[in-house]
Amino acid sequence: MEITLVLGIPLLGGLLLALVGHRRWAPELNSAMSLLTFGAAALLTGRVIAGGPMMAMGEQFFVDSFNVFLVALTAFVAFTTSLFSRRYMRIEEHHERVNSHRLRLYHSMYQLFSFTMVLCLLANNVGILWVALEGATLSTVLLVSLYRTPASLEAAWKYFILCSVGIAQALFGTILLYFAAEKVLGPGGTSLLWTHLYEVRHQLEPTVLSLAFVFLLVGFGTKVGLVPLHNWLPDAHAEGPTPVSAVLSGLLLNVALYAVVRSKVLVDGALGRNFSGGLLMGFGLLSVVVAAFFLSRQKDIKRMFAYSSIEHMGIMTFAFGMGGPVAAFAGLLHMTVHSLTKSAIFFTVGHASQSTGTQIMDQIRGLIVQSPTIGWGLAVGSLAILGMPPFGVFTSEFMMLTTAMHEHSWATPFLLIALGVAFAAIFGKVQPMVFGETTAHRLPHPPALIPVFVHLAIVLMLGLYIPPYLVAWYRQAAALIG
Amino acid sequence: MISLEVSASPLTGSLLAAVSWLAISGLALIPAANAFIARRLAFPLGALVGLALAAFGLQAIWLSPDQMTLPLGLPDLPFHLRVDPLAGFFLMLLGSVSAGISVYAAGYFRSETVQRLTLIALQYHVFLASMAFVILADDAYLFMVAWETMALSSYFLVTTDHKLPAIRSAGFLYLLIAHLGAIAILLCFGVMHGGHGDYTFDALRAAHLQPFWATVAFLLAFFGFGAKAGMIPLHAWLPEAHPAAPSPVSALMSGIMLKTAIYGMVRVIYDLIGGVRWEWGILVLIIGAGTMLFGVLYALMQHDLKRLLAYHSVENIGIILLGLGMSMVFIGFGHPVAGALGLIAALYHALNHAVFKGLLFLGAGSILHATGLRNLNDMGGLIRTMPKVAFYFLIGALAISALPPLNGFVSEWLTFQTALQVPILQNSVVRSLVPLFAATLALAGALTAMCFVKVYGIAFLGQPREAKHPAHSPVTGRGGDAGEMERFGMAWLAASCLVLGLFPSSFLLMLNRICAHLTGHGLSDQALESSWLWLVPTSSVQASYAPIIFLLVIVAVTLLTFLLVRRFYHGRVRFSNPWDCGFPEQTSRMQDTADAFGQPIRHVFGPVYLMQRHMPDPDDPAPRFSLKIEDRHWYWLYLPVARLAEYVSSKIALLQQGKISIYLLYSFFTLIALLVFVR
Amino acid sequence: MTHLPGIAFQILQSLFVVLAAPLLVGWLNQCRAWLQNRSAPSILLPYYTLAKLFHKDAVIAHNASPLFRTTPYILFGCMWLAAGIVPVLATDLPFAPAADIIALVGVFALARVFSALAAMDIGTSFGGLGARREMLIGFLAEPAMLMTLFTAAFISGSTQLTTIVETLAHREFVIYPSLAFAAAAFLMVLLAENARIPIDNPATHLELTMIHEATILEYSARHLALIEWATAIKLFAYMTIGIALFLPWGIAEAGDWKALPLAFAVLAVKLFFAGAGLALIETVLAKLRLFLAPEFLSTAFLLAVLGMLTHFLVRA
Amino acid sequence: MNPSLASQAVNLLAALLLLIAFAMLSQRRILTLIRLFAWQGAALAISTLIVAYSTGQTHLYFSAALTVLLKVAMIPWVLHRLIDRLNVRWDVETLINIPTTMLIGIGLVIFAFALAAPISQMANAFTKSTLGIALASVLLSFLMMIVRRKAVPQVIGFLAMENGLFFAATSATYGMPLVVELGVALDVLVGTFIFGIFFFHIREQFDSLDIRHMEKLKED
Repeated sequence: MEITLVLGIPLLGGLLLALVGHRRWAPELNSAMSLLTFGAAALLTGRVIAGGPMMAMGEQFFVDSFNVFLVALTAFVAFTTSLFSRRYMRIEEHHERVNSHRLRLYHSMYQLFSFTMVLCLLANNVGILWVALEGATLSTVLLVSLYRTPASLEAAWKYFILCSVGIAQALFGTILLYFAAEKVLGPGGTSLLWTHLYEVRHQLEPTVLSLAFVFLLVGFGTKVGLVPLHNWLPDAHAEGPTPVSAVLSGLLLNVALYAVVRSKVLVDGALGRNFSGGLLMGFGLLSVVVAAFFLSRQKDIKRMFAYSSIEHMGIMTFAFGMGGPVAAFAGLLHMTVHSLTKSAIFFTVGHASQSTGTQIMDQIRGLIVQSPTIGWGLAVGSLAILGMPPFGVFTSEFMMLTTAMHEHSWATPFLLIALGVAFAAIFGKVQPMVFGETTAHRLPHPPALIPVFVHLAIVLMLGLYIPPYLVAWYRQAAALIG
Repeated sequence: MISLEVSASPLTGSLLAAVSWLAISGLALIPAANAFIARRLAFPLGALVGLALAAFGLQAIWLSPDQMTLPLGLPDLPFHLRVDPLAGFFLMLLGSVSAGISVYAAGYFRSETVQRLTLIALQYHVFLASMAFVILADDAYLFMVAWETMALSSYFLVTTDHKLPAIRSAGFLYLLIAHLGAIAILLCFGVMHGGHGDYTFDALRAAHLQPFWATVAFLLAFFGFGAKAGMIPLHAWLPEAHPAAPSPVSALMSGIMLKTAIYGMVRVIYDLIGGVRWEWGILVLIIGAGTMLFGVLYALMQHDLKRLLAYHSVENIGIILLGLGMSMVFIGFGHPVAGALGLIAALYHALNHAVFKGLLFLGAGSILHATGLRNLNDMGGLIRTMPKVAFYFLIGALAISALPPLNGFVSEWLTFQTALQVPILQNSVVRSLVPLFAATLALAGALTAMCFVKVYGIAFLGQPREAKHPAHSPVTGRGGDAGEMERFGMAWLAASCLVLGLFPSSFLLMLNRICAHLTGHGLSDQALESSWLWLVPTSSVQASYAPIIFLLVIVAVTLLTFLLVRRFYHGRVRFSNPWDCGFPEQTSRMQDTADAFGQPIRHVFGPVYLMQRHMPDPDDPAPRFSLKIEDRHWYWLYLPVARLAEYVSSKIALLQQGKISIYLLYSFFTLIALLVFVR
Repeated sequence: MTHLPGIAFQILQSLFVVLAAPLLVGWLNQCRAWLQNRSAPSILLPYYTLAKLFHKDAVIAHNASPLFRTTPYILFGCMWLAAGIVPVLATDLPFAPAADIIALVGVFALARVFSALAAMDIGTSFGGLGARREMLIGFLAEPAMLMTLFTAAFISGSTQLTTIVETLAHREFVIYPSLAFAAAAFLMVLLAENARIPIDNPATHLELTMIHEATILEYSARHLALIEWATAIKLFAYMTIGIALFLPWGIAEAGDWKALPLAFAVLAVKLFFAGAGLALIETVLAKLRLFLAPEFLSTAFLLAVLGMLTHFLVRA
Repeated sequence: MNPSLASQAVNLLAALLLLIAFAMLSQRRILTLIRLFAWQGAALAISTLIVAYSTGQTHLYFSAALTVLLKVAMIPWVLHRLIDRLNVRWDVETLINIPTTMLIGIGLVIFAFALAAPISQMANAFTKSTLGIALASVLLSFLMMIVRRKAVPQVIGFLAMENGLFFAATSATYGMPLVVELGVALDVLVGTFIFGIFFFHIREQFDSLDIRHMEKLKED
């Protein structure tokens, strides 16, 4: 029931807004739909906490402790982002960067995007997951090019080509998976269902599965933004409207990573951990280090934070690669805090670039003078994302690092150096934007900053105190991932 | 959980104190009437809390350790709190010194705008609370959280006047180095942990390390905490950041925050790692001596008062490190008693430095408020406009110059006494090495005296150098001397300078208790049973010092002389212009400037500095002499590292050339490579 | 350890030092005059000068601060205190334990700091110049002094001047190489600290060269008298310290009063020769340029450190 | 039809598929490319039919029909219209010259076969070599996307890749579950339309479909 709601509302919203998305009150409708989705997700979460995992629609959809909290998180961030996009898009309209047609496209696609996200998370069928993930690309690609500027078109084109090609590899992986599963489960629908695959994962053919995992990793990894498959990410984040950047960083990457982890668990069953784990750790480490060094060269603010997303995805990938209860816990926690913090940062960044009329960091100065809330939001958000206590990002990084120190001590120097470099880079660029003589102007509409501080407050809380039920929840999920 | 039956215990007490600091900072956020709160209420309350904390700390020194856990933090690592004598001592330091500074701040910040003031009050008390938690923390996670929160809050305080580019860059450098240090500390915890148990300090204590890993942990801790303490070569942030902050904050940072780094060092090296080795001590001695000399030599070159004081903080950290190093050497060679003496000297100096450096920074703040000047070369004759500040500042200056009978002398005296214990060492090289460090300490002491003669003589004595002395302060609009609150704060610290200088033996007992608890050995009984008058480190035959008697005698004879002179000779006095050496046009510009005062030092220690001098050419109508002194460390350490990072990133940037075909190629190769790898 | 005769003796000795100090200066000047074959002034001249100065009216600059006026008394007090610590006639000084050699150096430093501050108080160009040079000499001489004292302290295993002297006086006569180094260093420090040639010339007022004199230019009358007197005491104290450290024989033991006269005689003889020697040095040496002073004193510092090292390496 | 015959037929079609892939790799003329793509789709459809017929997997008929509808009729028609409207006829020069590309392609085929060999052993009755061929054609299309410089051929390459995947799906495993195939088909369709939209946008921005205009976003 709840599952239908969670899936149905955004789909409905998408269709609805495709018709009325250009109206004056479309943004409110958008937020309302997102709110409803969030409510449904909350219900669903409640059900799962109470009654444990559940299936729906003939096993095509399922919820377990791993994906349910991601559903909740996704719905929540989608909702807050829609609140932010309300004001943001109004201001964009006021600056005449978008017209009503594009707004219609935007709103409808926004809903469809969140639909594909939850579909991806809830799908029990690997094929459907694949379809949904490709659908996510399709629904966002036109948003990335919403402004129709040369740069945005280029970004969108790269995004489209690279992600489609990548996802095609994932499809081949899926086929191989099916190929292997069919031998055990026999032909027909069931042999692509996660739930069934898990049960038989020890009997699956190792050679096929290793091949399949490679294809899946390359495919989904492209979407996660693992180096060297990451090249679409900074462009797409920098050129699209900021709400889109926020959901891309905050949700899409998470969901893609979710797919990777799911397939990892499957392959671990067949081949033992160190095969997939090794690959993930390698990709993760590479992403962290490379992204950290990219950071210091950025001129465009959104591009910089896009790279920081790559870095954090690398951290999570590394954590999941290490495996084990603590590392997996850290990975999940990091998923949560990163998507909250990063989306909050993008909210402030969006308003900052609106109030200064540019995304070039050298021209953004003294935000704190013009609008203290934007300034403080950006400063605090960046410090949080840099792993400064008492924010939650530090919590997960602490757990991850301490685990790495005695399980893979060779990796820790690289990680720490990367963290140091990233700190110097990001902080060195954020500080002058926040402080100093201002270049900002008043915004035509008041900025939407409640979402920012709500997110940051949650992250702060997670840094000092993780509620018990959340802990239990993470623990179950971690146990599931192994 | 916090249970009420132990609510009297120092641990709960200090926890409550820290929490109430947080509460005060929360109070400052109340939009309604936060003008009143921030202006009148916040800082005095903070001072009271500080006093309470000091009391609890003092109490904790004499009690056995006490632990508790809070239902916060990581799922399987809740916040652990612990108070033992060492923590108690530092809590007392934090509380008592911050009390004085807060009172001062209450007066000092009056003239700020409400918005800024609210912000300052908030960050200020978060800063205090985080320092308290650093000292209370008993597990790696809480420690790191408090540690970084401390860095963060102080960073925002430093950048209060963020419109000045210099201050921004100072803040950046500060937070960056602090963060790198924190990373090192985190790594150190990881090394100590060694892969079993959790991250409570008890577990870390219990973990047994190979000598190699112990040394690695030591190095990480030493440099991690050293970065915060401002020891070379990681000191570069300190002379930038401390002057940048508002003066009470500078006082907090120099006076207290650096000491938390010392606390961390002692806690980790003596307590958690344990098994101190004498080689470590040698390293600490070398770095300490270097830091000390570097600090004082560069201080002598400064003409910005607060910058000068900041460099002196570097120097004093060096002195503390000397004490620590000696104690490590002695302990490493199996002479815990002498080791205890060294540790006591170090801790005592930490306390002393907190007091007098705080006092000096407050004095500098008052000067800044009254005249708007930071450049010594423009000051002069302030003793006439602000006599009270001049008096307190004099006490501070004498104290930091290690002159008897004030407190600075006592701790340096103890350090010397430690050095004089070397005959008991077996290793003859080390035996002859340690006194050399004592020699450098003597040199540094004398140089400090010279530097503060310069500061006091230039700032307070003589005549105003530039005519731009405003009669009324540009900041407060109040002319002349500092206000009551300010004066009270300074008086508190000045009084503590005297007390620490005059009753050292009672503090010696206190510190001895700490050492006994930390290293298992205290001083000899003969040292302890001597009366409160006498400071006796080892035995009265070897050495003793009685500041009270000293003071009494010196006062007595001086008064006696005075009375005799008065009694037997007439007191006729004529006032006239100073003697002009037959050169009638004496202007105040002819006085020595701060830079001129440093000139002999530049001459003697020329190679130490990186100087750029501009000599005025002979037929220059308005001749100006300009001098720029730079820190060599920039050129051999900081800039190369920055360039390396820049180079690497420029190479990595070649990955991304915008060609979609290339990107596809990446994916392609990744795929192929992985497939090959799998086969 | 404190008992009445002890205290009585303490006071006696310090009074003796204070009163006898100008005599030493007089003797020094006399020797110098002879060596430079001038007709020597009376040996009591310093006393006359002091008396004359005490009778004059004090002239003080308008902008003199209280610090300026109290400094002379503080200086005098410091020196008096020093005179109380140094075992001149006997080692039975109940007050001595209150301040060991480190504190002694501290006292001298205190005096130096105050005189330098006073010099800068009026704000004439000479005052600053003098203060700067004074401190320059000071920061170089102080460590050297401390190191020489440490050498002695290491030998006798104590930093109490009285204890040091007792132990040194009680050993059979052997030349300690370390003590030899220390003695040389100490002599150099003595010359520097007491504004003697080759570092400074107490008899000059040439602004290019003067150091100590520049700091007291503004003083007159009784203030000047006190300062001069304090300087004399300082010289006396330094010489007696040197004597006590390097030729301590004949000094009276704790509490035996019969040895006192002998000790007194011995001291007189020692001072007689020491003064002559000092005068000789001052005559034969030429004054160094100001910037050779650091080299001179760093040599002293090195000698002192060398002495200490030899003590450890040679165990002697 | 007896299995051996069927398998031979399927293998023949597989070979055809691969051949067409090579042809596309070497072909410069866009119209021809589209035609080739259509042929590939036809071959795919036929092979699907055969598999469907000989294994009695009914839903494969459906997917065969889908293939014909989409890949033989619809998409080629759309592309045709597009290039008429945008009049881009030629993809003049490729990044790497054709012969080299062919050599690389042959290398890829060998690699693909080597990779698929162990799996093919366990493959079902009569489609032993098909998996390798499918993988090979996927890689070839990938290569094509890399070397082409105009937007349209890149897209055709992408669609050809989808063909290869479909072929793998149908022949190696008797087709994915229907819902999946539907989804995939939907994505392909939507994707093509979006590509179409893009062509116009790109065209109006850069008045050319040459992707060398789109190399502005980079690190410098």
